[in-house]
Amino acid sequence: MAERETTYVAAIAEGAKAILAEQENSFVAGEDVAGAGGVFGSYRGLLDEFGPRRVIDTPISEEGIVGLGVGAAATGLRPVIDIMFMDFMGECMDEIANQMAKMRYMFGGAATLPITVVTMSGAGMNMAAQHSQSLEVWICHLPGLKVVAPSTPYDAKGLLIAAARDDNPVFVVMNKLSLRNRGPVPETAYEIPIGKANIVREGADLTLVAYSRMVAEALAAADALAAEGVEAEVVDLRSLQPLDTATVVDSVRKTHRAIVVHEAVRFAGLGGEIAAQIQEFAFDDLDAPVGRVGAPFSPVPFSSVLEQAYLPDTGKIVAEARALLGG
Amino acid sequence: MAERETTYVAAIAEGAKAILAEQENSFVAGEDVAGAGGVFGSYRGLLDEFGPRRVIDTPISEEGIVGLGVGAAATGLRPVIDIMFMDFMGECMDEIANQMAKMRYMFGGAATLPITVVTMSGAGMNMAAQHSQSLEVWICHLPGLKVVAPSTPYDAKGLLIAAARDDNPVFVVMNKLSLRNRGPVPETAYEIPIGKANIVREGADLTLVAYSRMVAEALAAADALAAEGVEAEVVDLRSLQPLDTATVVDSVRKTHRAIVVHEAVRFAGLGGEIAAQIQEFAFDDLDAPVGRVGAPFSPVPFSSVLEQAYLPDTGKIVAEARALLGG
Amino acid sequence: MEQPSDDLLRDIHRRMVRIRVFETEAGRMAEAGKIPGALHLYVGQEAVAAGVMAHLSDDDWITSTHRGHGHLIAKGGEFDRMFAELFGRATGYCRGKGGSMHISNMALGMLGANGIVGAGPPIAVGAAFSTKFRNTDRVAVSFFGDGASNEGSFHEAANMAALYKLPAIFVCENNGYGEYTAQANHQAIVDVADRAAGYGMPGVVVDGMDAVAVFETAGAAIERARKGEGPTLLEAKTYRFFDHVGVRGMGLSYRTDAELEEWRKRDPIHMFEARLAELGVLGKDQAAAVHEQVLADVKAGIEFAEASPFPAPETLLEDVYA
Amino acid sequence: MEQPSDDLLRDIHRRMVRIRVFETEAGRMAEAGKIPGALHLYVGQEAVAAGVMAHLSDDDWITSTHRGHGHLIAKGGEFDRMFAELFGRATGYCRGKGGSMHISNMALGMLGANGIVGAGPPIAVGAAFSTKFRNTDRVAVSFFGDGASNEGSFHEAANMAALYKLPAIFVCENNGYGEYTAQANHQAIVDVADRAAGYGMPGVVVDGMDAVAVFETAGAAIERARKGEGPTLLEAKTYRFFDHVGVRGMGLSYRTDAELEEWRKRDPIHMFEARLAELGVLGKDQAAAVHEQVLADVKAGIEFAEASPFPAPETLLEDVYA
Ligand SMILES: Cc1ncc(C[n+]2csc(CCOP(=O)(O)OP(=O)(O)O)c2C)c(N)n1
Ligand SMILES: Cc1ncc(C[n+]2csc(CCOP(=O)(O)OP(=O)(O)O)c2C)c(N)n1
Ligand SMILES: [Mg+2]
Ligand SMILES: [Mg+2]
Repeated sequence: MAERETTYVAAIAEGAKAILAEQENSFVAGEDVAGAGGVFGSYRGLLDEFGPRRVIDTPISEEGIVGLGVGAAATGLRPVIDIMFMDFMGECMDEIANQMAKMRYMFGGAATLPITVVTMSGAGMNMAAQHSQSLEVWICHLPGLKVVAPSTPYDAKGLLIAAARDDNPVFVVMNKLSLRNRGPVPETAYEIPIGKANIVREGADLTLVAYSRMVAEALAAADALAAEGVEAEVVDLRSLQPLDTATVVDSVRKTHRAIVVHEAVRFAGLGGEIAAQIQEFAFDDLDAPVGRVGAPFSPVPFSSVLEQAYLPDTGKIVAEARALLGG
Repeated sequence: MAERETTYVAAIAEGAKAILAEQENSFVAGEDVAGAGGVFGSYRGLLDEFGPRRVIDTPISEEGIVGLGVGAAATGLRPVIDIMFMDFMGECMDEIANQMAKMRYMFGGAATLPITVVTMSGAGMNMAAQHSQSLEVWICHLPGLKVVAPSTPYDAKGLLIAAARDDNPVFVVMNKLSLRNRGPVPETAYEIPIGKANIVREGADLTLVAYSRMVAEALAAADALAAEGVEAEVVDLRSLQPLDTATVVDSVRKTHRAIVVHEAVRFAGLGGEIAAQIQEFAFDDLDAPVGRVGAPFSPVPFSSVLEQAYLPDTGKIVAEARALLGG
Repeated sequence: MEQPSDDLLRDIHRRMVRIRVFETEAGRMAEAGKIPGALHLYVGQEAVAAGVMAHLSDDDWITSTHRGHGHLIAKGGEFDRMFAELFGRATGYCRGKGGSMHISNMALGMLGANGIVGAGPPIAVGAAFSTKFRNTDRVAVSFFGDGASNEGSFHEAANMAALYKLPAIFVCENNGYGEYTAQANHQAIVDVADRAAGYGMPGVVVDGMDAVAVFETAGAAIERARKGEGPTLLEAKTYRFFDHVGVRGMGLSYRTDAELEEWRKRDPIHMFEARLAELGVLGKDQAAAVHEQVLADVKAGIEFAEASPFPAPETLLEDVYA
Repeated sequence: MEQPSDDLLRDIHRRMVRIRVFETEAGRMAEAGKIPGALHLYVGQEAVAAGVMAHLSDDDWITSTHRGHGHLIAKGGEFDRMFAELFGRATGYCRGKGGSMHISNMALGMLGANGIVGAGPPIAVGAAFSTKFRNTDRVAVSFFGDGASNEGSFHEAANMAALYKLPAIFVCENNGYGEYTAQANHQAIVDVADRAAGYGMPGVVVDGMDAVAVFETAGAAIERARKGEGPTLLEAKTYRFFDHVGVRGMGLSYRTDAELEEWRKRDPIHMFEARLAELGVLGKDQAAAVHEQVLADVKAGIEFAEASPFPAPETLLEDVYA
């Protein structure tokens, strides 16, 4: 029997539905998540199925929304909070960084915050500088939070469910350019463990470490490189915090070369951390410096010509790989 | 003649005074900067000297304050905006990340934002999780901003003046535990160039790359290592964005070993970027992986015992150096 | 209070028509796939921008919203460079870097459309601070929506403007919805203007479909500001005739056809034209001529845009720093 | 409205004295170098915490501020574990990790002091949402200062509470200053309660030095909330007798001695004790006995704290994740 397929966005909705079905203390809150089903369609149908007690439209008040999630979680509920675009974290970083991430610690372990935050990252849709960012490094740097970034419909659903079952604050960073991608998605409420990377292609010559939409670009780059006789292994991190250092390092010990790829701005992005860890733990195994592919140091431009020049892609990964291998 | 000395906090006040004196379109605004002269004393005496038109107490409204700075800068003034504790950036990250950093770019170069933001980072004063952070990686990751972090009274004044003379948004990240440190500070309105690191100690065996208060810890570590026969070179970055990669890499090419030190949480901190760059540009010169010393993955604890265990310090740098050298 | 002269009435009319035609054609262009990204159109709300902007010069500042074309046009924006920006061309006001959500023109005193709901008011406060600091009588007007009035940034900005008695005017364009959420589902009040008292400034409600009413109430607020008497919160009740984004939007049914029809009966341009005809200021034919002339300008603007080059990829890293 | 019984009056008195004595001794301990970090004392404002908390059980939630000891004590906090926390000991409520600015007790329904001005109201809204979601009649009370009322977070929280008709009570403790800035220099209004209308909730001003007045107005607001009628903004006019931080603070002269003296004449405990004596509810000697007993408890708390171990360094990385 052919595997069942859905889109990335439908997988999110299925995950959200599974959460609401299995956890009676859970609810979804955010801007236009109820009546509209989410501006991306991530919550379509949930209001009809679960009613306005469980699926809640909020005012445009990101700090209030996240604060509501923090207060509700601390007092026994399991909120799923939607922040429409990751760029809007600027409006609620205090509740994220100083409350959500730290409350448990500041209270000496007395508070538990089973909160899931769903948000959308990434460029490629001409949404310009304030609707296209990949700001995951802000949250990966904050002890107390977990961060996952699904690359496929399968992972979107499974990581979302895992996030909601986790008793900690977990950010599920979705990718808006992936929303219509199709892939196999079981109907069951399955879970993808947080903290485990996924080797999506094996290879002996080079390790490409990527996450979110860049996994597809890395896979395409691996195809292109294979045509040149280079076998790249592709590691989909899935989880950014905690990071599965062991899987990455084991791969590099085998391949002796690594390139970290993310869509976020390269400078001070998570790639720096990953590259630093690779050279720390696999120093003697490396035949070349760890390469990095990320966005250049500018805001995301509007015009397609510029946006395409801005975005990391297959071509840039291949070029970096050639430089590394030729070097 | 003995060099004139002042404290770090007095040097900040001198810098602010020099700015107000030389730039008639400049003003200082923030919470309790006028009547109280700043809760750390950074602006003491300025209200009396320049009056309430130039030195302005604001409500407790960080987003409003930064927004005021953005709007004032775009329309021809040169604001110096005080964000009392760096931790409070959570309240105004939108105006920082989405407005201040991007306005010029989004407008195709038509807007110029000569704005200086002064803030205080760092732990060590039992101020607990929400008043002790070093969150510079948030802003270093944002194209459009510059970031400097003075380690001495001399640098505090000189970098502040340079920031205010720069036509871009510049964050001057001060350190609260350094406020009473004394050091030579000329009376003149001098400028320390943004983007240039400072080699504060020469050595042939190891490069310690640090900034802000950690420079003093690195220097103390270099002393301790010298007693063991290891000559460490200490690079004070001064400027985090832009980063003086050339100075760092040149040093490592000479010493063949490097440790990056910052007080910020190690994971996904700026140290990852710096380590990644070092191995990228000095791969063949490295005799050991680039080491990193930073805070562990927890919020800053209150109790002294825990806070001291938390903080990166001389001992931890020496230990990392020994591991690197012994390895 | 200043009574609008006949010329001024015709000027306001022209501004409204310029917005209407530009937006209608922009919507078409988007549907034809020629404008990428998100396009938030201003059709239905023209009387607000036109009535306010008729009081302002290039030296007065405004901040805008994601729905910003109307504000820029009313402030003097040229069609050619605006379309060029929407089309992502190098000749656009932002060299193709901003697009619809960041369209702006500093020389016209337009501090940008803004993709962040609620980001404008604090920036307007900064601009108002600036004009006061320099001892001019210039003002700053911040446009924002009913939805935006629930952002903390509005609160902080309003409080600061009142505290410092800044020459700022907060114009809330209450079109009844924040995206797909009706006002009753995002706030428990009917009049956003009721918030003014909490900051110590006057709050005024005006019919946002009536250009003259907007002109007059805005005039009073702006005069107050110019005299150094501080800010005003002006709420204009209005409606957007198109969907939240684009013309037809996502096809959600969150507003009834009946409601839309009710509001369309109060089309600000139709009502204004009827009034101008009655007053003998602008006859039917004259009004039609304005529409025609503006349409020709819009078409010329589109042609300019289409003939313009895309930005060179090398310009990607320009304009990040001064 | 509920009239406080004699027992309740004595209970309120006791809560106030517990706060006063705890804070006074905490101030001493800080000056003696035994409490590190920033200590924001509640002396002068006792009637507010006591009057409100007399209505609450452990199942009702509160959020607090940087000036949080008073709230925790009034909610049932024990001196020993509170002092232990301030002293940074492992036996503290937060195992030494929180200190004064994060002191908290979930079992007592106290969601923490907070180092971030304005962070509490949104969290209280979440707690109120939670009690409503679970269909209980429990409420959430958010304490915050006049200064905090200018944070956008307050605005967003107030709007959401009114919109959802949540059982939340916003208690603004207006002590006339945000740090060293007088109210007149941080907002252009006199009564923060005036902001309530802008959210669609009642706003009430009460004399925050009068414990019975606080008890009564808070009672009405809490009853309203328990009945599902939504939130209230309650502004208590009060004063802090110590400096912003610590007892003597930074030695800045931002308040006049005369002003302080005026307020000290209205010391909430003195006034309340005079009234209780008059009513025959609590005589002078009985009141003195309460003070004495509480002082003994405070001393025992300090002893407990001083005898307690510091946290083991190995606990540093505990409590980050569940
Ligand atoms: C901070 C932020 N939150 C959410 C959004 C998504 N968003 C864009 S427009 C909009 C609705 C705005 O409503 P309103 O302020 O009433 O303006 P209108 O669209 O009605 O003109 C929303 C929620 C955003 N752009 N920025
Ligand atoms: C977000 C934030 N901004 C600024 C501060 C610094 N700060 C601590 S207390 C305080 C004053 C608070 O005033 P108010 O809310 O009136 O409370 P009070 O101290 O009078 O009890 C300020 C500005 C902070 N802790 N958090
Ligand atoms: Mg609206
Ligand atoms: Mg106060």
